[in-house]
Amino acid sequence: MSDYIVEMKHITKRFPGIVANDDVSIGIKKGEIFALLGENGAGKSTLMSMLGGMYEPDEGEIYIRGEKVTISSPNHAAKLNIGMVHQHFKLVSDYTITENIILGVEPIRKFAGLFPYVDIRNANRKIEELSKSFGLEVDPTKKIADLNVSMQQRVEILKVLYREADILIFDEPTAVLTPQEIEFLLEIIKGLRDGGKTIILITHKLDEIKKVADRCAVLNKGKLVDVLDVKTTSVNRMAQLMVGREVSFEAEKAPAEFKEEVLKVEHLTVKNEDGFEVVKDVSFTIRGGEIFAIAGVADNGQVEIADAIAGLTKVSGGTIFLGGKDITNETIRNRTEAGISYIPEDRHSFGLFLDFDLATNLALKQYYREPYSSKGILNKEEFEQSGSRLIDKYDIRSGQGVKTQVRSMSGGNQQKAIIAREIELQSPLMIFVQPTRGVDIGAIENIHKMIIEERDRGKAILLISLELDEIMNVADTIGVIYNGQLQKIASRESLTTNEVGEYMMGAKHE
Amino acid sequence: MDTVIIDGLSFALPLFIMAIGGIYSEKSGITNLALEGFQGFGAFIGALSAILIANAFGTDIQDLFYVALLFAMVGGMVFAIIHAVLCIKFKANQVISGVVINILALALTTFLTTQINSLVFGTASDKFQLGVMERFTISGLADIPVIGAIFTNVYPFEVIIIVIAIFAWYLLYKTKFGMRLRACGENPHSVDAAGVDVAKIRYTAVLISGLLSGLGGMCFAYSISANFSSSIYMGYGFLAIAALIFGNWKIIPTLAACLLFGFAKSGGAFIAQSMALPSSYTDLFMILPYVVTLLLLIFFSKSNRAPKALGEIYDKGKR
Amino acid sequence: GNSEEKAESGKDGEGLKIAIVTSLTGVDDGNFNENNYNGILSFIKNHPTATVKAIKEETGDPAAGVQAVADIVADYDVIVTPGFQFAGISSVALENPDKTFILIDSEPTPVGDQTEFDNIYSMMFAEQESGFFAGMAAALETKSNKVAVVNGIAYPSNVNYQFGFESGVNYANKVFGKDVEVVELSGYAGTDVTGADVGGNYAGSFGDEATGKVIGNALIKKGVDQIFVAAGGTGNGVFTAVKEAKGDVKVIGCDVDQFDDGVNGSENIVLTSAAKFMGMNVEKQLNAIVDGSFKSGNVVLHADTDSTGFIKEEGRHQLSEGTLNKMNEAYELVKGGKIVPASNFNGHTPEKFPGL
Amino acid sequence: MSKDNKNINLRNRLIRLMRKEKWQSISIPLVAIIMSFIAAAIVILLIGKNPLQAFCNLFQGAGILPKPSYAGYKSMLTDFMSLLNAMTPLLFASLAVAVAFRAGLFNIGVAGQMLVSGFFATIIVGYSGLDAIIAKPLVLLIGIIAGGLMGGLVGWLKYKFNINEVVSTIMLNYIAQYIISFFIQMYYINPVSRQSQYISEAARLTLVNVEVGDLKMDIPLGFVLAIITAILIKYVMDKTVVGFDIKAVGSNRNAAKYSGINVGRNTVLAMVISGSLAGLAGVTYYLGYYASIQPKVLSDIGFDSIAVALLGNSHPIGVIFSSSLISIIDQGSTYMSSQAGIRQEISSVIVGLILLFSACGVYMKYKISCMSEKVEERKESKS
Ligand SMILES: Nc1ncnc2c1ncn2[C@@H]1O[C@H](COP(=O)(O)OP(=O)(O)OP(=O)(O)O)[C@@H](O)[C@H]1O
Ligand SMILES: Nc1ncnc2c1ncn2[C@@H]1O[C@H](COP(=O)(O)OP(=O)(O)OP(=O)(O)O)[C@@H](O)[C@H]1O
Ligand SMILES: [Mg+2]
Ligand SMILES: [Mg+2]
Repeated sequence: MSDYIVEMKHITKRFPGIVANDDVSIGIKKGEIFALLGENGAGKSTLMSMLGGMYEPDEGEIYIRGEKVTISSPNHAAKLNIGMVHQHFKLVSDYTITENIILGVEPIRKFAGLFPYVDIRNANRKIEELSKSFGLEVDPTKKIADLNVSMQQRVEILKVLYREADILIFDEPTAVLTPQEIEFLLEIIKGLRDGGKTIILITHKLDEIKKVADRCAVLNKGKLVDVLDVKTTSVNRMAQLMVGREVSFEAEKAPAEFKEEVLKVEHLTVKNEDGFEVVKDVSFTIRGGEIFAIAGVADNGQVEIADAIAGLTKVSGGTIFLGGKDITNETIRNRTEAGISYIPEDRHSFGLFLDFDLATNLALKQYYREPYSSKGILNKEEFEQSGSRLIDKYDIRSGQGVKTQVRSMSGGNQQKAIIAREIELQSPLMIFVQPTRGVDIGAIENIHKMIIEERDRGKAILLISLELDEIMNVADTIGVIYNGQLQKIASRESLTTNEVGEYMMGAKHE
Repeated sequence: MDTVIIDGLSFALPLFIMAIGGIYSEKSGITNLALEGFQGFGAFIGALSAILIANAFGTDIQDLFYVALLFAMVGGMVFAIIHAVLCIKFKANQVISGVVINILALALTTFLTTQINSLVFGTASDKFQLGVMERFTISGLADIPVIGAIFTNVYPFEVIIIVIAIFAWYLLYKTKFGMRLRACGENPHSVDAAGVDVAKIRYTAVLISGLLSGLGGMCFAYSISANFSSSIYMGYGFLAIAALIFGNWKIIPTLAACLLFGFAKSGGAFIAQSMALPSSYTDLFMILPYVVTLLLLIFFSKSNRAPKALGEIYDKGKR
Repeated sequence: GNSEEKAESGKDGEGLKIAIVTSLTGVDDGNFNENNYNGILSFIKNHPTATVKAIKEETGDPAAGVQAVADIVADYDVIVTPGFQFAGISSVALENPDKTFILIDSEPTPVGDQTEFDNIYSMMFAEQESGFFAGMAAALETKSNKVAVVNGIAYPSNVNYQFGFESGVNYANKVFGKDVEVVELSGYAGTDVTGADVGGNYAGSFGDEATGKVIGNALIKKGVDQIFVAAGGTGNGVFTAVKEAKGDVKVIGCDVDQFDDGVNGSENIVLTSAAKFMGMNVEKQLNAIVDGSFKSGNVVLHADTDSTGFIKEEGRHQLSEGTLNKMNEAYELVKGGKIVPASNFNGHTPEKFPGL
Repeated sequence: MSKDNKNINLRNRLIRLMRKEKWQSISIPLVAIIMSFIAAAIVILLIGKNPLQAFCNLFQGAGILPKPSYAGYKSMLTDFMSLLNAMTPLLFASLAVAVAFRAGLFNIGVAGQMLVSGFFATIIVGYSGLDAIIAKPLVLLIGIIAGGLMGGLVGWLKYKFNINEVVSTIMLNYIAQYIISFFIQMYYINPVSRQSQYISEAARLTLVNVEVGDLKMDIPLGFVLAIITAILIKYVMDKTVVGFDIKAVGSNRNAAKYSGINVGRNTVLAMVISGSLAGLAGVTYYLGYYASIQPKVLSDIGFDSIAVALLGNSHPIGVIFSSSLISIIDQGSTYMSSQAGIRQEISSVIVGLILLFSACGVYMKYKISCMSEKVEERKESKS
């Protein structure tokens, strides 16, 4: 009937209190890369989850290869040859790659013609072949726990390919990857398309869309805004459609004015639980008014450096000075008091109490002292007043004001709440780890602005990010980490993106 | 010395099979403190069925112990439905559900035992009297020094338990069901994404734990007193849980833990007897298994790892 | 004193309201409590307007037992309380002079220096006499010449059984030329209420089946083939051990006829039972209340009122003809006071008692 | 037709009433209780007895309703005092469980902690002959300290060695039970009762057989303390930094650590508090409700309290109500059985059912929100 392999017509999906998708109609052609774009909470994941069989639409129809279908389960989706690579990996870290891939479609053999068992050996071989044929080489007997993020993503892709999907949905696949890995992934995606597969790509990164996508749908607050032909649309236009206003990609920033030294890290060494050195003899200093960024591929020790400075991880060697004072063995709270703000990487399990209300979360670093409490007694009124003030000041959006349970807030707003709380501490040192992860471009712009504002107030800022663009955009000084060692420290101006990339891969060092 | 092994085994094995039940449930992500209740209710149904059948068909109750074992498994499984529904469908707190089920099992079975005795059999009794299970000795093997005791005075149920345990091991580690089950306890989202119904697997797992606990309960009923009464609730369910945590949720180490309990228990009684101490001293030897467990845990707990999603309420929508 | 009033409230048993308060095993324990309960039921059969309610106290704590009685006393005319746990009802009895109490197996706790109460009939039994017959039976029937007694806790009544049993064995050894040994496991010696060591095999509890089984197995291993089981619920464990042993081992039941508990496939392990006939005496007292002849007091009942003895009904025992005859002869001697077996506190010992 | 409408209306109103989050902590347990009484009523009907009479007797026996007749020196008041006497340890124990719950810990060891503190208080004060004025406070103090140490040990094992508190408490329960049994049998046995020797009246936390007018009653001194404690716990949990820290650790250990809260110390602290409360339960049980200790027996209260804490939503004030309810059913059961001729065990069945239904509370909450959603929608589509 039509040349669309996937057609979604008048799809509406509601969740308690929100219409996640509001009468959305899109069609996707066989063999194209179709991108979905939209702010946090625009309804992209929800829309695709209905193709993947995680949800069913409240209203509307879905046609696959021209036939009307009701996709009731992921299994059903797989039968329709639809596969979804989720934003949050769905892997069993205790299992091997093979076990993860075959889960749900296990090849069975019979022992003595009677006792069926899962034929792992055969599966291993098959997966090895499969991974080679798509250029996604993996060792199928390795455990997930021993893999880095990008390898884990390969496993997710292999999972889908193993099930012989020809409609592949990628939900924010690049959010956790390094530039090189992103490059590689985009090549693979293109390869898949050229091999005849249909790809749907959800991402916040417009340049990626520009690079690979054929067409692009823009969602805003659950509604379809437009479907664009990527080749003929500018990045700025896309951004504008998505956010509803002009967005600037370059952070505006006055030249830095360095003040006195705030943080001094000397010969820092950190071991992980298994006693393995993940940070090796790292030394650097940060001055007031300086944004010091650590660039590096994920899992190269940068998060451990931040944790060590903030006190969440034990240091096995070296010294940390804050404002000239040795804080190497101080408690976390004493460090906060001494002047450290910390925006952690994992906002759900570290940065926030999802089951507590917003007011409480905003007071998390100060509740134990005046004016939030006196003599050990909490002052709930102060919680609410300060909370309301911060909500206004930082434009944190939540359903029920300070009383909102943080779990129900959108990721972007959760992040804003953390940043607000940490900025309010007015600490001389601020540590930002992945501050813009999974946040839409409108919000990214805001967060960058805030970081630079703090710098201009004379704060020392440690920024850790996997996004090279972000680092090149915001940093004054860049340290590149590889395998737990700082390969290079230099001013932003003296480095090119390419150079940093090479240091990051360990291809170049001093 | 022989008694230590004989009694130790006949205690350790029912405990072991209950612990395996616990492993199934917990490996699938459902905390299971309800083993005690399952074993009690299972034994109740087993004993009741044996009595009813003996009554209806005039069969000698002595010949019905396999029937009793079978129905005990069914009974344990039926009672496990409550835990499964509470934890999986009603999303109740799993620890609480377990405790509640234990309380309910004790109350229900004592109430029903007397009620059924007076209403159905017209006798006033708070227990169901069963026949004893005949023990056997494998003549050749029993003569081997020390190890021979393993083959001496064996309850048939011990053999049944070993066979089932081997099958349970195979099912959990070698089949696709087992693979999915263990994945449910680690990351249910991955199982769900793979198109497998998490709830169904967990239901099955909890029912299996009920089934095995019922079996264990019936074995205890036979080996201790050959009847069913509320004295079956002696905290063995909790002991089984301790054993499986101690065994790091793995079948073989859990067997070791159960044997430790069993031998320490029979050994304690044996030492007290052979040292000719007053019976009060037996109490001091009775703490042996528990103290040893605590001490061993101090050394091993650091590496102990519960299934990652254990006790978490699985909600598709929640990420 | 005021027994007449009581007869009035009972009006010839017309609507006499009886309550029986028991320990946690309840009136359907198939044993001690049930025997008493049956006495009440048999009374009610003859006085159909009388009613009985059975109540149990779950903890076994003496104070809680008294509390349970106090909770319900208002609604009944007669309270029957089997077991030492209820010795403390004397205070309740004093507060409720219009109620009658029948206390079994214990004297009421003294209040001040008052030991007897106008409205309490407390009955105790000469368990040593019943135990004596058990000892005789065991000694006469043993083939291995090794016998034993298993007890629960060394309360006087339990020690009485034990001493009576040992007396009976010694009697058989002496009179009938047997050479039978009473086996004791060293770890299970009992301590009586005065703190004295009385030996024997005491499990330390009346409700510990597992320990009962351990003791049973240990005795069987030592070659014992006749076991007198005076251990309440703990005894179930001994029974199980004997049933599993599948040998020639027999047990002797206690308190009531335990023949039905001895069924083991097509066989029965119960040789006979050493009984004290409580139900009969409870019924006797209830009748006395109804016909106005009730007399309070603390009474010890002996064979002379047929209150102690052993089970000899056809089909309820497995004693040989000869043994039965010898025991019947001895029964007359006990009844006539010619034989006085040792008890916990009667000053005799199993080695030396009148009639030996 | 209109009747149908009315029904729907009523339902809607009910749903709307139940939807209010604030009331849910009360309305949901209430529904659970009502449902379980209905279920119990069906059981009682099935065995051919009158459920209304049975429930009435339950309350009469517990001293909440008057009985038709009373024994000498007894009245509804004395029954009520007995109720409070029995309830006191249960209330303390449930508070102990609730506090641990808040810190994300399951204190299954309440029974063992009770026993240990009861034992020490018994041998140190109970047999000492000290004056009441010193003895009674000392008993409480020993209860708090012994229970607190025992609870603290569990917290420490968890924090220091990662030992699951469920296992360590079960192990410690057994160990306490047997060791204390040994000492009682060896040194403190009363050969007649086969329990520990009765403690002196001066050390006892319940004044027994106090003559008031023409009544003799038991006055549980611990009860007032238990109520004050509950209120105090509520205050500490809701209004203080200490309470905040404990709740934070219970809610998310990582985030707590990140916010600068000492997770280890607060784990131990929560268990110390929980253990102290269990200790208070122990002394009000063994030196209040009873005056001696049965060897080799752990109190049922240890496990019941877990369920009672749940029924009370782990909220100190909720726990007051839930422990009253369970105590009423427990206390009234003897009288119910004596009056209505229903086996006492039915009361345990009722308790079990109440707990079962209240364990479904989360589901009810969810169902209600779904239904109210629908009601809302229908309203919208109408207008
Ligand atoms: N399971 C759920 N229950 C309730 N609300 C939900 C659920 N899933 C999504 N929502 C809501 O639906 C809306 C759309 O969410 P969705 O995940 O589709 O957004 P998104 O466009 O993928 O956002 P992001 O860019 O952050 O990934 C959000 O407002 C979210 O709060
Ligand atoms: N059960 C839920 N109820 C309400 N809102 C939800 C629920 N689950 C998710 N959400 C919201 O849906 C939105 C989309 O979630 P999603 O996980 O895709 O993005 P996110 O929160 O930005 O995560 P990340 O930072 O990892 O990308 C978020 O705003 C999240 O808070
Ligand atoms: Mg999304
Ligand atoms: Mg996102």
